[in-house]
Amino acid sequence: MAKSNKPIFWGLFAAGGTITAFVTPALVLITLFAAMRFNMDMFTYDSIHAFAAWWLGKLIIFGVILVSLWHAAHRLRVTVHDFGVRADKQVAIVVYSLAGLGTLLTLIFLLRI
Amino acid sequence: MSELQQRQIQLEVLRYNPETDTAPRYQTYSVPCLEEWVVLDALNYIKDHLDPTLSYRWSCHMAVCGSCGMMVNGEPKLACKAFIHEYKEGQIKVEPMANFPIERDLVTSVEDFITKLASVKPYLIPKEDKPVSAGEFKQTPAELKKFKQYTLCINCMLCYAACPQYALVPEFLGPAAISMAHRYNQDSRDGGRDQRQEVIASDEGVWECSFVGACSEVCPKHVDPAGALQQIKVASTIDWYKEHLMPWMKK
Amino acid sequence: MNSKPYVREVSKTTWFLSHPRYKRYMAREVTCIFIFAYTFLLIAALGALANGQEAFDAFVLGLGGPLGVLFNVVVLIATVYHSLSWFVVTPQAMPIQMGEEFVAGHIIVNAHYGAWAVVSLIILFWGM
Amino acid sequence: MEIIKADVAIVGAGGAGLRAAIALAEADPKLRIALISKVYPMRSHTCAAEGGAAGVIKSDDSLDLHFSDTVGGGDWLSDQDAVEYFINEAPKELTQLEHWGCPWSREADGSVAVRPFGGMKIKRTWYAADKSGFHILHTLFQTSLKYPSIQRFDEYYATDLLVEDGRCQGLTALEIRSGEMKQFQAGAVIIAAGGGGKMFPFTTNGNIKTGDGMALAYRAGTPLKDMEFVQYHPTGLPNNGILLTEGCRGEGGVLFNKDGRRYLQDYGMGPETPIGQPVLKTMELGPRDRLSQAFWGEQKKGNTVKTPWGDCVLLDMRHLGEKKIDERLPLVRDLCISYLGMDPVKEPIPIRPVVHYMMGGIHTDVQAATRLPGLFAAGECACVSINGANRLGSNSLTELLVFGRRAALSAIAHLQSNQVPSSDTALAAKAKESQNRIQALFDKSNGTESISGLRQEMMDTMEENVGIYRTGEGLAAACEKIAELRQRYANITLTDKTHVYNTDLMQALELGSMLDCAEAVTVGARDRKESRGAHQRLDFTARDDENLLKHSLAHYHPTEPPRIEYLDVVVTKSKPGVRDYSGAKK
Repeated sequence: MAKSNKPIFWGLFAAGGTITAFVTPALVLITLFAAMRFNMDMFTYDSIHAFAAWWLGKLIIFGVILVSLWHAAHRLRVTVHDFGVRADKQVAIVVYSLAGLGTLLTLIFLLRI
Repeated sequence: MSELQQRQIQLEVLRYNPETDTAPRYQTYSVPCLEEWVVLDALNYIKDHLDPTLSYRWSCHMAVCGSCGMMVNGEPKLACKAFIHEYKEGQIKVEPMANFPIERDLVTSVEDFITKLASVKPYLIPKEDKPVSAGEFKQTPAELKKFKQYTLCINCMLCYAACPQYALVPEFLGPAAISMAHRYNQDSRDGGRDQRQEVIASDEGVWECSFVGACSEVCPKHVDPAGALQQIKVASTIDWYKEHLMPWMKK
Repeated sequence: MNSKPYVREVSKTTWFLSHPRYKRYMAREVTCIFIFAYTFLLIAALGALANGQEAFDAFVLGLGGPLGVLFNVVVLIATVYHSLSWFVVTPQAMPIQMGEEFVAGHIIVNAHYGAWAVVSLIILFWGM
Repeated sequence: MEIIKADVAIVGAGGAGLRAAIALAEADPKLRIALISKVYPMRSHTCAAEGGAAGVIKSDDSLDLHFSDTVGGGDWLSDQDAVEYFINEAPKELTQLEHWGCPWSREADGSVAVRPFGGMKIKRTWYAADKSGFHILHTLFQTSLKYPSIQRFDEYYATDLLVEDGRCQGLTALEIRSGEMKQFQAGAVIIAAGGGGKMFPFTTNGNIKTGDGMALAYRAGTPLKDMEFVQYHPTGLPNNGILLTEGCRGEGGVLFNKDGRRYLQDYGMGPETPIGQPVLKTMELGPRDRLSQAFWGEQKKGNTVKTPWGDCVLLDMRHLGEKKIDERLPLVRDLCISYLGMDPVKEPIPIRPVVHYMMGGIHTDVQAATRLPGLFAAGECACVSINGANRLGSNSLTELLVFGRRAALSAIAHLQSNQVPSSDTALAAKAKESQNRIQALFDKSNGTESISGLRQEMMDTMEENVGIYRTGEGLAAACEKIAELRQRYANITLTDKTHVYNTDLMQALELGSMLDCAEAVTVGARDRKESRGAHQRLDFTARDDENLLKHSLAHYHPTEPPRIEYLDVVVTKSKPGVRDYSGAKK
């Protein structure tokens, strides 16, 4: 038996699980309020743009999205297995590619802001 | 102290004899149970009075030898700690431990677990050599407490019967074997973690675990194997990042 | 050899229906689908943000409507379930020993709930 | 029949068997060791021992004190040369176990902690909370996994020893999983198969404690020693006999009768000591035989508490407080709550004496050698004897280690004497005999006796006549009854004629072992016309050192009761004296 390489992904999964547990419900509340037009002053271009244009804001956004993606991707890989799909390698390629794509897009978008 | 209450219970037992059966079948026995009895007492009643051919393992009758693990109404239990008074219905279903091959009636095959337990080097690999004549290794109560709960495993294998990942991937080392490795890793006298990592940090080791947590829920001795596995994952991940991203940190 | 062990097959696709604790586990695991989807929503928002005010306003407008609201409500339920199920197991994964005794699990869990509330309030305050 | 060759075969994989196996593997990695047990090692009954293991380690203690406590506790029936060896080896063995990882409870400075036990002048019991035997067993089992030369044969039931040319050269054993008989050929055999408490109905012993190892040696012609000495543990749960460790009293628990009186003061163990301040070797810290006898006295006086499970006295631990009970006696609390529905933190626990341990067993010398060359024995199945007429609590766990290792060393010495094994055909013929004996059980279809029925009659007889106090009349009746049961045993019926995990067959064989042992117990007891330690006769109330400072040796006969021979006790430095457990001693 050899030591596994799973720690790469599991590390991101665990970090993502923790970060999403703390921040995602509140973020969803904000987008929910925005969707409900609960308060027209929130989720405005100016406020968000200001945050995203700030270097630390960029870093925070990138960090949150990065670990959320990889958390979800890794757990999805396990879940697909739990549902009986016995194609772990292929599933891993798909879900990690999705996460990679999301990461790349985030990077591009952030650099353009 | 009140008089002892008695109640007639229908015990539905899964039976299988490889010499006469092609597949397991249920057999129901009507047993006059005292309320203070455990399911094992009911099985012993059957064995002595109704059907001497029923086979099951048991010994201590005090939840420490780990022989009598079985499924009681679908839940992994020690038969000697499954109290009749907790089953309000008139019927109790008793089956051999899930996830293990049935050898005969309620007797399952133990070999897979024993092999896996042995593979994790579940013994002290001393950090330093010390002859017996030099006396004991010192260990403070706090150092003892750090690993103590993991020493309480009685190898009853109920955690394997509860673990769906073991059911789906039989190569998985499983809860009890890995938490026993953790027990030694956490022991202040031990220096064998690196040797054990080769086995427990493999794909068939902790990484097959998805933290269902069922093992810890069913453990009759309140060991927390699920916790041990997560702690190993955290430590192994830190190892990996140190090794690959900060190679200069390597010893 | 008379021995002929009988192996009971476990369904690879429906095993989790056999016990409530497995269902709770699967519910926890599928929250990742919603987190995945929601994160892509955030990425889309970021893309709109990068494309200027017009694009961003259009994005926010698109969020509205029953479908958008429904999506957010479902994701909210899933993420809250994720948070609860994540925090409740932290004492197992990260036990804290102080002196001889381990810190009681419920204290660690409650500390997480407290921190969660603070973080959530900060985010909401910032978002408002 | 498959033949398995080994240098040493060990029967029993509990504390003593595992310790022997490790000692062999460490002494010479080339030795082939066959470790044979009817259960997986961690199921062995060593796991149920709670209180701890005695060994001199603290500076206020001394080997001499351990010696005198043990010899006095055993009512001078212990062989003092054996005790001497035992107390010397004890600290080394317990330290060795610590080096193998045993989670002994600790003092604040990190040294091993000791607790008081009954009949001890000073605290010397090493403990791992109240699961000491469990931790010892698992430490040994797990350590044994290090040695590839230890080949385990789990769930093999030893049926007969192979004795040829006056030497033990192996054994036959039934693989329970397949029902197939195997022949083990070995240069030496060590029996470490535990006691036979299950011949009594009310016992702390597990289901597997059926005296198989004792019967194995006994039937092969080597005698059983001091079988009449059966220890009642004073504190068992009244409904199912679950043990509440002597540690309960060691930590300060006290015993009350129905009037709230600390009745032990009425049985020569007073004066009453203040609650919360136990005094060693006094009151509740008296030895087990005296405490159990005191219970009997209270019962006769009508001072016991009536419960649905019979007469009880009360064990009160409430003053220890929840914290101490949870730290030192967690299993005891769990057992009381689970099996009796009572919490020792909140209420006194009803208890009564329960059959716990057999001081007697296979006769061995101080080297753990039996009279049959090539056969060695250790642990509860053996009688060295260090325990004499009454074992002190926490000496037995240590005994497993000391004499388990000793048996291994003696076996090696025996191998080195390079005796030529008997011919294969001769041994195979012996093995065939054993196989035929088992086959006969399958072939017979007209048996009239039920296994569980005979077992019940045996248990009832033992309970009624061979209890804490015995009479000549009762013992004579018991001898007659057991002889009758042995005859009727020839007529038992196997309901189950299949081969895989045939537990009906196991029970039949175990019943045979128990009946053989029970007869040695009853005959030994009938013929010992004195009161000593755990053997108390209402018709011979005094100890008779003039005639009976002797071990009894029971010699097997297939159809007759055993012949009893007597052997002088080895006395080196402690002449028989008065056992004083009153506060007035010194």
